[in-house]
Amino acid sequence: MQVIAKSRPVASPPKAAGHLVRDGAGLVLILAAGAAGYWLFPDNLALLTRVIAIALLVLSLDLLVGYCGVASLGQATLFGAGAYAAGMACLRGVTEPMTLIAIGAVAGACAGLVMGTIMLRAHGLAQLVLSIAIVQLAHEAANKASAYTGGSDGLAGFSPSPLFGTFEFDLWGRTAYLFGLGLLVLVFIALKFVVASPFGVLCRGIKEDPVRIRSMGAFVFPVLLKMFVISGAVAGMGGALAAISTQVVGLDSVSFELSANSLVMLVLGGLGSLYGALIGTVIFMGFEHVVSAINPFHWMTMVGALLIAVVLVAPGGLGGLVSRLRPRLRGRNGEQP
Amino acid sequence: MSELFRVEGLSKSFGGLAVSREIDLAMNAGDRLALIGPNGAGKTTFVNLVTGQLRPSSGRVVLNGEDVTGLGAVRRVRKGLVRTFQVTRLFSDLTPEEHVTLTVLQRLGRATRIIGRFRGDAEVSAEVESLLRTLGLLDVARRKVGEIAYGQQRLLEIAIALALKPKVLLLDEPAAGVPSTETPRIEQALEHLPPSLAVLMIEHDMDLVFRFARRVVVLAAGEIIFEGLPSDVAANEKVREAYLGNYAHARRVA
Amino acid sequence: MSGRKLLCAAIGALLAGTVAAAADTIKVGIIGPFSGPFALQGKNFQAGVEAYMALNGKSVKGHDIEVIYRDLPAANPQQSRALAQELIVKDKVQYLGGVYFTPDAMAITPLLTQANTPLVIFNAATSAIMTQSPLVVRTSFTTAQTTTPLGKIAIERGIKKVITAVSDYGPGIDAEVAFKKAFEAAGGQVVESLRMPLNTNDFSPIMQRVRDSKADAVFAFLPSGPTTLGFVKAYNETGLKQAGIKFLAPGDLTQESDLPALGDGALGLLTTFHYAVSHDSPENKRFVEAATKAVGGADQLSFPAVGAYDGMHVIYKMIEATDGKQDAKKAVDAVKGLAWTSPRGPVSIDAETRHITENIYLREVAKDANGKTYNKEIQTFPNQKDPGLATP
Amino acid sequence: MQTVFSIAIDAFAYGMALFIICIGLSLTMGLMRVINLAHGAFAMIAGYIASYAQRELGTGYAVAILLAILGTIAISIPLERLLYRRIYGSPQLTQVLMTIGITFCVIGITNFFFGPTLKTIPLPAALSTPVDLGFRTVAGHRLFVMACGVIVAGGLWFLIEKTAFGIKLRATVDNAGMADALGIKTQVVYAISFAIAMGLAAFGGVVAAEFLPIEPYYALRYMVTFLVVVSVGGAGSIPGALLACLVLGAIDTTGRYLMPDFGNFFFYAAVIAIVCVFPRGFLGRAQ
Repeated sequence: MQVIAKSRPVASPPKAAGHLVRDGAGLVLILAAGAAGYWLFPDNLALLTRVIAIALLVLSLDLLVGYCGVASLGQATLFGAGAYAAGMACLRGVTEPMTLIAIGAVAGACAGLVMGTIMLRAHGLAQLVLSIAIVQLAHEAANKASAYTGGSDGLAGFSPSPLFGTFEFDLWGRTAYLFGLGLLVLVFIALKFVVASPFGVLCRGIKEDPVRIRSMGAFVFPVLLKMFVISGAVAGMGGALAAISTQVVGLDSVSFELSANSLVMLVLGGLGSLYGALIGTVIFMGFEHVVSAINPFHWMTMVGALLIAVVLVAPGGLGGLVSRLRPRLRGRNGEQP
Repeated sequence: MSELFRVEGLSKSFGGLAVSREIDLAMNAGDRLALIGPNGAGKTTFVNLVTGQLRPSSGRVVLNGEDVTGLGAVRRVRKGLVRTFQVTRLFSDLTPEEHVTLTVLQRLGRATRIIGRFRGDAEVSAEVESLLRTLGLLDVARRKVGEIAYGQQRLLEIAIALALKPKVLLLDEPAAGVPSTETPRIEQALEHLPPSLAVLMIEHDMDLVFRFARRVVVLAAGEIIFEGLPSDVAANEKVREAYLGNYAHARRVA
Repeated sequence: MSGRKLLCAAIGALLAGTVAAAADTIKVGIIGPFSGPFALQGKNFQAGVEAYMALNGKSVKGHDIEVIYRDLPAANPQQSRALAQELIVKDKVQYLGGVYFTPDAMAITPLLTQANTPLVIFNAATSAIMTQSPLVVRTSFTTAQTTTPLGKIAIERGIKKVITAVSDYGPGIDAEVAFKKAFEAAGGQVVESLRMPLNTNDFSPIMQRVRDSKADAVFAFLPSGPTTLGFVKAYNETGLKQAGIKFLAPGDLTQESDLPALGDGALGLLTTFHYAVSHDSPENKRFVEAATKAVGGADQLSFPAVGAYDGMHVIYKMIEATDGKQDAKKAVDAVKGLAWTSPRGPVSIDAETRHITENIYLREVAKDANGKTYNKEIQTFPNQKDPGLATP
Repeated sequence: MQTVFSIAIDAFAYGMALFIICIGLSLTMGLMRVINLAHGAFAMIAGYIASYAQRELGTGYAVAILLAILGTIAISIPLERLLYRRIYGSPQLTQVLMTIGITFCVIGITNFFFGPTLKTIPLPAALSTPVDLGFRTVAGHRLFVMACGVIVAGGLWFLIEKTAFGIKLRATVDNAGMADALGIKTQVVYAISFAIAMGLAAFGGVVAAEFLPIEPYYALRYMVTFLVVVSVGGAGSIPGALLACLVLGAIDTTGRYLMPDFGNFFFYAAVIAIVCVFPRGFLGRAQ
C-alpha cells in the first residue's frame, strides 16, 4: 500500500510548447507575487523572507512526496542541516551569503543522502515512522552538540557580510527578501527542469508503480536516492536562507513540528506540481500570521478548522482546486493491483 | 548458438504448497511458444520466476548461455529478458508517447539524467514514433493513458516491451480483458513482432494460440504435462484430463 | 473604553504636569507565547502588563501607551525576528518587551541598534543575552541567579552529597552548572549529574539512579508543566521522600500555576526563587489583586507576570526619561541603576549589566489555612546579582 | 538483581500504560485504515472529563472513568459521522491533514474551556498509597495500570477471537467487499470498532494520566510516541501492539536508567532498527 494518492492527476506533461508557455506564465506569476509582496507589505519583509525559506523546505518535500511517493515527516532534518551548516560556517569566518547558501545546499544534500539511505529501506507507514525517528535523532544530536550548535539556546552571534559587498542584511530586511526571492525563483526554475527531465518522469513512474519501472529495466533505489539528495540540497538552501536572514539558528529548525507543518502545507497546497507547495506555504503561513495577530489565543482552532475544511472541500489541496474547475478527466482512481 | 533461453528444474513453493515443479524449457531465437494451462496452473508464477520478480526455490534460468538466476529483475531486463503484465501496469497520467520515450531513454541509459529535457532528441523521437506507428498507437500518442481504450493499453504494454529491444519476450495474456472487437489489432501486432525474437505467450484465447504459436507447452498444477505442436494438443490425454478433469474430479484436484 | 482611555490620558497629563495639546501614542510591542504549550506563561505576561497599566495609568507625561501583543508559541528565532521586525517597521513600536525563550531573544538583539529600540526582557533567562546588545534590559532573573543560594542552603541543612538531575536543555544545564559551582564552593560534593531528555515521560528509572547514588539530596531542574509534575510524582512514589532524600530546585519547578496539580506531593520541597505569589508586602497585594483580575483565575498567576509588571515599570521610566521621543540609548541609560520596590521586594537595574538585582528567597511548599499549597518564604538572600554575568 | 527487578517493574508499568492508550489507535489504523493522529486528542478529552467529574462534580474514580469513556464515545460519534466517514479509503496524507486539523481544534477548544493549566485526576486512596513489594515500594496505581493492561489485552483477544462480532470484524478487515456480500453490515462494524477504539483511548487517557499528565497539548505532545508504538507493533495486531509497548517500554526505561543523557537516542535508534528489520511492524499483516 502506497502512502500517496494515486488518484490525483499529476500536472500533465503537455506538448513542449504549451509546457514552456505555462511554466513561463507560472514564473511570471511568482515574480509578480514576489514583487507585490515587496511593494504591498514593505513592513513585513522579515515574515515574507521566512515564508520563502519555508517555501523552499516545502518544495523540497514536494520532490519526495509529490514526485516520488516517499512520505516524510522528517524533512526538517535536511532544512536544519543546511541552517546549522551555514550558521557554523558564518561563525567561523565564511560570511559571503552566496557561499553560505552553497554550504547549506551541500550539507542538506549530504543529510539527504544519509536520510534517503535509511528511509528507502521501508515503505508506507514504516517509512513515515523512520522519518520521524530520524528527525528526532537529529534534534537530539543538535541539542547534545551544544558546543557547536548552541543547543537549546540557539546558535547566534554570526553576521553574514553584505550581499555583493554592498547590500546589508538589515532591519528592514529588503536585502534578505530580494535575495530570498531571487533564490526561490532560481531554485524553482531549476526544479521545473528537473521534474521535466527524463529523471523527473522516471520518478513519477516510480511513484505510481515501482514494479513497472523495474520491469522497464530501471533501478528504483538509486533514482529515489538521487531525488533525496536534490531534495536535501533544496531544503538545505532554505535552511541557509533562514540562518542568513535571521542570524540565529534554533533547535526548532530540526524539529518534528516543522516537519509536520511543512507536510501539512504541502498537502494543503496540493502535491506534485511545485506550485501547490508555494500556494500551500503562503496560505498556511499567511493564515497563521493574520489569525494569530487578531487573536493569539484561538489561532489553533482556526487553523484546525481550515485544515478540516480543505479536506472536505478540496481533497486534492488548494492548488488542485484550479485544475478541478477544468473539465474533469478521470484517471485510475486509487486502484492499485 | 540457436538456443537463446533455457530454464532447468525451476521449482517454487510457498510454505508447503508447490506452485512450480521442476520445469524445464528451452527456446531458440525466433521461437513462438504458447504456454497454456487451466486457471491456477502456475503460469504467471512461472513468468515471475523467469523474470526475477520471484526467487525460485531451486533451478536455474539461463539466458544466452549465462546463468541469470542470481540476478534481480532489473538486470534480467537489461540482458534482454522482458515481460508484459497480465493486468496493465501503466502510468495513468503519462501518455503512450511518454511511456515509450521513457523506456527508450532507459534502454539508452539516459533515463536518470537530470540535465536535458525528456523530449527533444530527434533519434529517440524517431524510434518512439516508429514503434507507436507499428502498433497503431500514433493517433493516441499524446493522450493520457487513462483515457485510451483498454485494447490500446494492451498494445502499449507490448510497445514498452519492444522498446527495450528484448531477446526473449514473455507476454502475459496480451489479449486478456480486451473486447473481441479489438482482438484483431492485438493479433496483428503479435504477427509483426521482430522475427528473431523468442516469444513466450501465456494466453487463454485458443484461437489466438493456434494462430500465433508454433509450439505449445501445457502447464498444470505447476508441472509441464505437454510440449509439442499446437495441432497435437487437443488430442493429448493428459491435457484433456487437466482441463476437463477439473470438472470430472473437481474434488480431487482441489 | 476610548472615553476612559482619554480620561486616563488627561489625568496622566495633569499628574505629569505637562500640558499636552494632543496626546500622542507610544506603542510597546510585547512578544510572548500566547498560544501553544506555554500559553499560560504568555497569559501571565499579559496579566503583568495589564496589572501595571491598571494601577499606574495608561499614559506617561501625556503620552498614551498602547500595547501590541504578538504570539510566538514556541522557541522559534526566525518567527521571533519576523515579529520583532514587523512590530518595529510596521507598527512603529518604540519599545519591545516580553520574550519567553532565549533563542527568540537572541534573534531580536541584532535588530535593536539599527531600530533604535530598547528590548526589555520579561523572562528569557540565559545570562548571555545581555552581552548581545547594549539596548537590552532584563527584569526577570537568570537561572544561575536563582540557583546559586541553594548551594549554601544545602550545606547549612547538613547536606553533603547531592545528585543533580536536570532536563537536557539550556536552562537545565545553566542550573546544573550554577548549583554545582555554588555547592562545591560551599564544601559539598556533587556525586553525579544526570541530564534527562526533555520528552521523558516516566521518571522512575531516574529515581532509581538517585537512590543508587546514595546522595543526601537531589537537585532538579525541569521545564514547568507535565515534566515537572511527572518528576515530582516519581519522587514521591518511589519512596525517595520517605527515605529522607531532600529535594532542591529553583522555583520554576514549584511555580504557583503548577502547585494545584502537584498537590500534596509537593509539600516540603525546597526551592529558591525571586518571587512567590505569597510574598508578604503591600506592593505585592496590590499587584496580585490586579494581576489575578487580568489573568482570570488565582491559580493561573505565576512568576512571568511579575517580570512583565516590572518590565512595564522600566518601560514607563524610559518613556518618562525620553519624553516620548525615540532614543533607545537615552532610554536605557535612564534606567541604569534605577531602583524601586517591586512586588517581589526591593530591586534595581545593575548599571553595568542592565540585568535586575533582586532578593532571592528560599521557599518551602506548605499548606495555608484553607488547605491550599503555596510557596512559603523562609529565608531571604538580599540583592543578588547574576553570577553568570559577574564572571565572564 | 534488585535493580533489575525494579527497572523491569517500571518498564512493565510504562509499557502497559502505553498499550492501553495505543491499542485503540492500532485498531483504527489496522482495521479501518485511518491514520488517526487525533487519537491522543480523544484520550485528552477523556482526561478532562474525568478530571472535571471528580473535581467539580465530586464523583468517585470509577464513576469518573465510566463518564469519561461514555462522554468520549458520545463526542466521537458525531465526529465519525461527519468527518471520519469522509476519509475512509482516502489517501493517507489526506487523513493526516484531516486528523491534524481535528487535533488542533480539540486543543484550541479545550484550552478555551479548561484553561492552559495541568489537570489532575485524583486517585482513590487505595491506588495512591505505595505498595511494598519487599525489595522496593511501587505506587499502587502502577500496579493498577499493569492489571488494566492485562485485562484490556485479554478482553480484546476474547472479543476478536471468540465472539461473533470478532468474526465479523476479522472478515471485514480481510475483505470488506466480501464481508459486505456475505451480509455483514460493514458500516455498523466500522462504527462499533470506532467506538471501541475511542473508548479504549478514553480509558487509557484516564488510567495512564499518572504517566502522561492531562494538559491541552497532550494531543500533540504524545502524538509521535503513539504513532511510533503502533507502527512498530504492526497496525491492527493486538499481540503486536502489546509486544511493541513492552519492548519499547523496556528500552526506554532501561536506556533512561543506564544512560539518562542519551535516553532518546536509545528509543529512536531502537525504532529505526526494528522498522528496518520488520518493515510491517512486529506482527503486522502484509499490506
